Amino acid sequence: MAATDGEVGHPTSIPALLARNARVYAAQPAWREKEFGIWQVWTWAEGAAEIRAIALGLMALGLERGDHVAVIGRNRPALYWSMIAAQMCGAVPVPLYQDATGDEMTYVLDHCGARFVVCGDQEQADKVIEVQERLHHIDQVVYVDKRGMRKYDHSRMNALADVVAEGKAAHNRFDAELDARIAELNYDSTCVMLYTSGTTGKPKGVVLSNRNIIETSKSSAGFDKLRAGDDVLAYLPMAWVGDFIFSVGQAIWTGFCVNCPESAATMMTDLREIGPTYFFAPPRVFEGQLTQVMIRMEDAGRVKKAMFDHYMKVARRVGPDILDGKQVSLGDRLAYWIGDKLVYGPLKNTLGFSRVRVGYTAGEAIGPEIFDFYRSLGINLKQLYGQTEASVFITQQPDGQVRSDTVGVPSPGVEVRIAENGEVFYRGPGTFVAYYKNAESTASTKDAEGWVATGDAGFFEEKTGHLRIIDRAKDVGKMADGRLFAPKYVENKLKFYPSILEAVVFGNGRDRCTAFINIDLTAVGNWAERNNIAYSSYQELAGHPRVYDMIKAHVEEVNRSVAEDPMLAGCQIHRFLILHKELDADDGEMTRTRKVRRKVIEDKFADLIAALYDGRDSVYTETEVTYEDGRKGAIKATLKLMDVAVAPDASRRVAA
Amino acid sequence: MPEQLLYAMEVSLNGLMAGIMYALVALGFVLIFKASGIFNYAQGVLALFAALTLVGLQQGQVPFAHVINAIFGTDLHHFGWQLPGLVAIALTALVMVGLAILIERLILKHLVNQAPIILFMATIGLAYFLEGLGDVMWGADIKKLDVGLPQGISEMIDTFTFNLFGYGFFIDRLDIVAAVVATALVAALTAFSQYTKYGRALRAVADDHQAALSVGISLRFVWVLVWSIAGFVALVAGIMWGSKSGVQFSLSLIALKALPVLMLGGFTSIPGAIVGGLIIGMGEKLFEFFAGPMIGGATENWFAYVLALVFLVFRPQGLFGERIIERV
Amino acid sequence: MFYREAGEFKTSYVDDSQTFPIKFDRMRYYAVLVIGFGIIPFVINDYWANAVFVPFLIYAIAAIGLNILTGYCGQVSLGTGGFMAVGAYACYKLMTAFPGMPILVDVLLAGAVTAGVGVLFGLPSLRIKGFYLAVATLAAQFFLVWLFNKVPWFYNYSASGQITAPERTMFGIAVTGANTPAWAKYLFCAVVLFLLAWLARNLTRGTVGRKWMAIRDMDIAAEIIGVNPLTTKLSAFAVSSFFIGVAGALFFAVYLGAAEVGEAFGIQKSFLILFMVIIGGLGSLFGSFAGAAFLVLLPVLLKNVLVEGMGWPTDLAAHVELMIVGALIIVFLILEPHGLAQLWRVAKEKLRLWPFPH
Amino acid sequence: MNAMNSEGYTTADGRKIGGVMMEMKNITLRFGGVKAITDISFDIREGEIRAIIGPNGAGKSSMLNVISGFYVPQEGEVWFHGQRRAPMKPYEVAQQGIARTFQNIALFEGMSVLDNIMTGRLTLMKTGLFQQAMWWGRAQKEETAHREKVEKVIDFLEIQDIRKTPVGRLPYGLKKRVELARALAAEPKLLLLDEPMAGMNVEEKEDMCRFILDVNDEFGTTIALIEHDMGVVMDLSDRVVVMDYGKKIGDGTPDEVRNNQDVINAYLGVAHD
Repeated sequence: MAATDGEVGHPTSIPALLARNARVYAAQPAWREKEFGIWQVWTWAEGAAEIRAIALGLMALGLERGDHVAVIGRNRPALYWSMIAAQMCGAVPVPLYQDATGDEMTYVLDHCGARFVVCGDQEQADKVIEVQERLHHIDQVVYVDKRGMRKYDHSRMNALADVVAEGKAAHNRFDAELDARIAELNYDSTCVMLYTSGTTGKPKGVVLSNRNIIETSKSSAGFDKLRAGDDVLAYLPMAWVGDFIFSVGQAIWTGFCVNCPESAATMMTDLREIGPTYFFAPPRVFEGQLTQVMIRMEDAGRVKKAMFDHYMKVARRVGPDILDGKQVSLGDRLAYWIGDKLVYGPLKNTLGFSRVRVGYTAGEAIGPEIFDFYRSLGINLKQLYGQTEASVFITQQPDGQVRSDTVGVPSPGVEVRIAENGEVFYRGPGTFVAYYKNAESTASTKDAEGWVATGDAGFFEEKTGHLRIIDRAKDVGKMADGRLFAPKYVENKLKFYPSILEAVVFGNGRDRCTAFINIDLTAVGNWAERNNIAYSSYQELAGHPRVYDMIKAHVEEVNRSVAEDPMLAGCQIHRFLILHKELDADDGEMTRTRKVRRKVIEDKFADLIAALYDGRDSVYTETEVTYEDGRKGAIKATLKLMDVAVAPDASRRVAA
Repeated sequence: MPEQLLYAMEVSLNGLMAGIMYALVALGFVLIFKASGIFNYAQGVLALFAALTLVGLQQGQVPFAHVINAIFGTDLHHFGWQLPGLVAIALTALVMVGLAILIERLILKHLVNQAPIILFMATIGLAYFLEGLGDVMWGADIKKLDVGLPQGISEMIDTFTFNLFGYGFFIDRLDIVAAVVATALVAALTAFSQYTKYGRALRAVADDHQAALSVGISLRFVWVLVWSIAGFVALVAGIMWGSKSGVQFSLSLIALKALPVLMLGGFTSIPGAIVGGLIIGMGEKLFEFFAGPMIGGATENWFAYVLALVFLVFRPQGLFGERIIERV
Repeated sequence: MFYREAGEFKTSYVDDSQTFPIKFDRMRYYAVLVIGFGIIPFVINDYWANAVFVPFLIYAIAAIGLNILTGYCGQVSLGTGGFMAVGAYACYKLMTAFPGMPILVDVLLAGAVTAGVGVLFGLPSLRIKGFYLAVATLAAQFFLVWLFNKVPWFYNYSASGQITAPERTMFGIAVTGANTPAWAKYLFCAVVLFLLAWLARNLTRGTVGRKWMAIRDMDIAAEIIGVNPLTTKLSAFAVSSFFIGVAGALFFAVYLGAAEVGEAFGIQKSFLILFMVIIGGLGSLFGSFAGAAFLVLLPVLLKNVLVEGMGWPTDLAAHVELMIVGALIIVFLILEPHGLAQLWRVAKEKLRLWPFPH
Repeated sequence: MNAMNSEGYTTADGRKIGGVMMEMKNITLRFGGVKAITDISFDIREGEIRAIIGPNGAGKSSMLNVISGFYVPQEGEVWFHGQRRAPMKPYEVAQQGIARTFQNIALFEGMSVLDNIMTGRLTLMKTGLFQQAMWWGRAQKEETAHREKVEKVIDFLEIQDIRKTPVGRLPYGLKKRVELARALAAEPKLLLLDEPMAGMNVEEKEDMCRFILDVNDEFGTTIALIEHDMGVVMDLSDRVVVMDYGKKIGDGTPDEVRNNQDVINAYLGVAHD
């Protein structure tokens, strides 16, 4: 029997927590959205009222227990409210990626059998209506932004505002029923269903219970001492588990405020205005910002540039230690203090990080330079390791023990073990209930004792007890001579160079490793400008001999560092080529969260891979691409292939 | 014949003379305005500066004597030579041309395509600068200017009118000369702008800068040209007023008096400037003559402006100015 | 460099449209107020009051006035001196006619009278534009000066033709007349300036200000979108003249004590104020302050350097000053038509973007 | 076209068009000796999009200026909402609820985008000089109230990110959009657009088209526009007036006009720039 409030000592469902906040934090800001030029604010009390109204409205539209309510759109309070309102009605909210293509959306809507869809604006509504022609179980569409919707057939479609109005009007009819449904919710009733953009195959619907979300939020909030009054910026896809934990779970547990930007275009200004105290971003965001900083500083006057460089050196030397409260000489502290007045402070301010108390990055490994840059400014940026099935948190880094190459210690309440083959297993209160309508993959992922296979390979460092992730377990293979093959490990090292956007390493079952490289147009473009290298297209730039030389240098450095680790020394890259197109989710080469789909790439570029191994020094290829508007086309190119020096292999010498 | 009328006739004659002087200064404005759309507030100061320079050269003063003395404690004042009037005038004319070139180089060139009002204010700045410069170069004391123009009452007219009406008109010979010179100058300038190549260029520029440029007329040259001419006109005006009432700051105020003339005549019309000048000249003298005594006199200070103001309200573009058609 | 704006977000239009939206600026503003009202009055002496502060405060008022007309509404006026004279004489007549009336009321009424006169001379602005109007305003300048010169009623038939401010007190302290303490002069003007600056800000930030600026930027378009040119221009003339009138009243009653219209309020005064507005920055209240400060301090500075420092004769120094002022006007118009205010704005932007160049 | 009667008609895409809002009766306009417009009559109906087209110098802009009261025709009558319009000043016309944009942008360069759009509401703002001077209280309330309305327009035209930018710094296309915003802010009954797409690139044109249609759709605003781009006109408008040399040579639905012989002749050899 499911635990109730009494037994765990706190509310056991999101709606219950909401009710608590409406009492305890009644007048404190709960949601803010930049709209019409100012930040519209809703206190917990106001928000709760809105949400209840929505719930009543949805019931008036006939939302039943167990129905699935798909939610599509950019981060907006109204959409978060709709999710909670759906829970109140005993239904299951299913947030979707707003940039999903028609097919992807069709699949998910079909799989979860959504009866209601709440969408942000006309653009989303159009997609849904298109899907509706094929899927007949969608019987109500609700939209937030009325813009351009007047002409639509409204027989099975409503504006959220109207739904709310109707709900308020009809509250006498539904109050009792609604309260009953809220009361039914317990620790084990479903809180949300999130679709994993599986790196392979179709997305799976991960069912998360109130227990999962609340327990995780509780422990992780405690871990970082999050509190009411903190501010978080909600700008990551609502369909991503992280956003749900930060913007719903933790927010509602601790009562801090969720801020939604006005539009994608104004995201950076909005970030700066809000100045969040708790901030999450995937490595690429930090990377992008760092690149921006460096580019903008390029045009600074000589004196200023010199000052900047000098104090950044100081920061790199002592910043992280000061942040970790380690011993730092008085002189250094003074220098850092001055630097803070002249550079770090203003810089953090312009980036919008002045107030960040806790910052997290995850999803991908982050480059040491990038990571240290932010920490040296005095921003408490940390790493965590997690996945949807765990309601995010598996391991995370405690304050004062932060490093760029580990992902920290097991999160409170989570057990982690490493299997013989190096795969990481975990179990804990956050562990998901099941995959929706997919018993066998549930079984294959989660065993009887509740251990879940992450699919990642890694190991605990003896001295620190921190977990280090090498790669996807299934990608960790054996090379022809039986040595360990961990492509991701090498790829990450490569991607740490700003000029390299993506890298794909091959070598499983082969005698040596080779790689595809994707250059970063912004970074390399600027580099080209500074070295006045003319280019007319991405393709031309990618093929430029001097670009090749630069990349070659990077690859050789990586080889050296890889060689240091005897376990992985076999993964040094002997040969590489620079791809003529960016790997793209629209072409299915990456997931929406921008993880490379190895399988797809291996098939699609088989000819190139072959070329990497048959010693040719150039190869002609044609590739199909999908444009933003969905049309398909083909690009032709002749790519150079380049050999790289490899460092002497430690393990070999041992063997010899 | 009633006395009043005779006085009135004398007054209006004097008025005409003064009016011609106004017209002379106004002419400088019109030229520059036509060619560059600049309303040159500094015109009057140009006259002052010209007069100062003329005196200075003629009497062989040491330029910047005061400053030099102030800095090095020396006691320079004169080189000790005297130049004949015409030579001095010629030299001064050259100085004015040089000044015109400098103004184009240092100011106008940098203010092309600026709003007229900005240029107007720039010329106010220029006026201040030149006034200061003039004083610093030649000293601020009131100077007597004599390039041998006839002075004093004209007996001829006096006796003539006496025989005619039994009352002798008092007309200053200088005024007569001024009138003659001014008339000649006006005629010359009109001829210049009508019949010479540069004159046409000047008008072309006035009508349409772009077009003028496209037919290969150098805007900068035209500007230097008009400013030189304006400088020369200023010189003449300076001589007249200077010889009349001495070279002093008040001379620069005749410029202000020329403004209402322009508003009457229209900023773009040479004949307008002349007619306007005459109207103002006569008008203010007559008004003073009739109304002055009743309301405390010295009405010349403002009559011209109020007249122009009232006039403008009814005909904003002036007597001869082109009509302004507003477009969206 | 000093700005820390992250986390400063606006949740209401009132906050968003406040005068100093950035906290740092607000702080600086309060600091200025504290110094201006809390410290200077206690340390000020006669020299500083008469040479620098009082003229600065009064000219600032006049400059704001002219800036409203010229900088915001785009109507150039060369009649400032004349309007200041109106203020001065109106104030004088009021002070002498109603000895019992509080001086502050005298001053404000003087402003009101001037506003009336301003409207009168503003009427032609409907028909004539640009420097036609500028020249027309000269009519006001000369006529008014002449008027106060020639009509004895204005100077109460005093033999000298001068007007002399009788002593008037506020809270028992003399603010006009011979034995006025320096700090009282300063504080009185400072308070008036503060109030008027506040009014000016209110007017320029809202409906009225937008009408003015619309007329300034493109009068035809303005009329077509519904701005009544007559009332708009006249309101600008009225408000502007009110400010200038108050400035004139203070200039006479508090600063000079006795005045002769010709030299106190001649055409030169008109240009002085105009220059303050240009150098300070057209269409900027801050500019009015900056310009006034600049042109008040410049002569003091030159005097100290040239006369005291290098022992030049005073008149020579004065002429050099003319040259410098003239040159400065031109330089500003060429390099920075928006004056000191713009320079300030640019500097501020740089500081906000620090360490980035742009 | 469906039966035209005083009750109006229904357009191809099913929009209801109301009765006559504005009627021009035998308008003739002269500049000195030159006739810009000769005896032209046509009407504009509630909620429709009416286009005036014609070769360069056909007198289109003059006609728009007559409607907006900037030019007063020597002959003919202008009827608005069933009343003959006495000769009045342009700003009075604006107060009657007629807003417009200009062929060569007429924004107030010295102000921010926001202030420019706020000027659009000047006709609706009522506080007097003294309340303004006091600010606190009515003036501030009014300011806020109108700011809210303006922000809706900003949101509608998707120019949030340039809200505080001085218009001087904006690219051409955006300026056009800001000008439209300013006109919209006035909540006009009749909106006049003088070549809204002149000098725009393709996608800017597409955006502008979308906005014009949305305006008509969302607010039911009646729109009269001049445009060179025939394609655009035909897509946008419900009815088209064709002018040539100051005379009206055609009037009707796009199709009717397209097949009108005079129109074809007039446009022969005329580049539709």
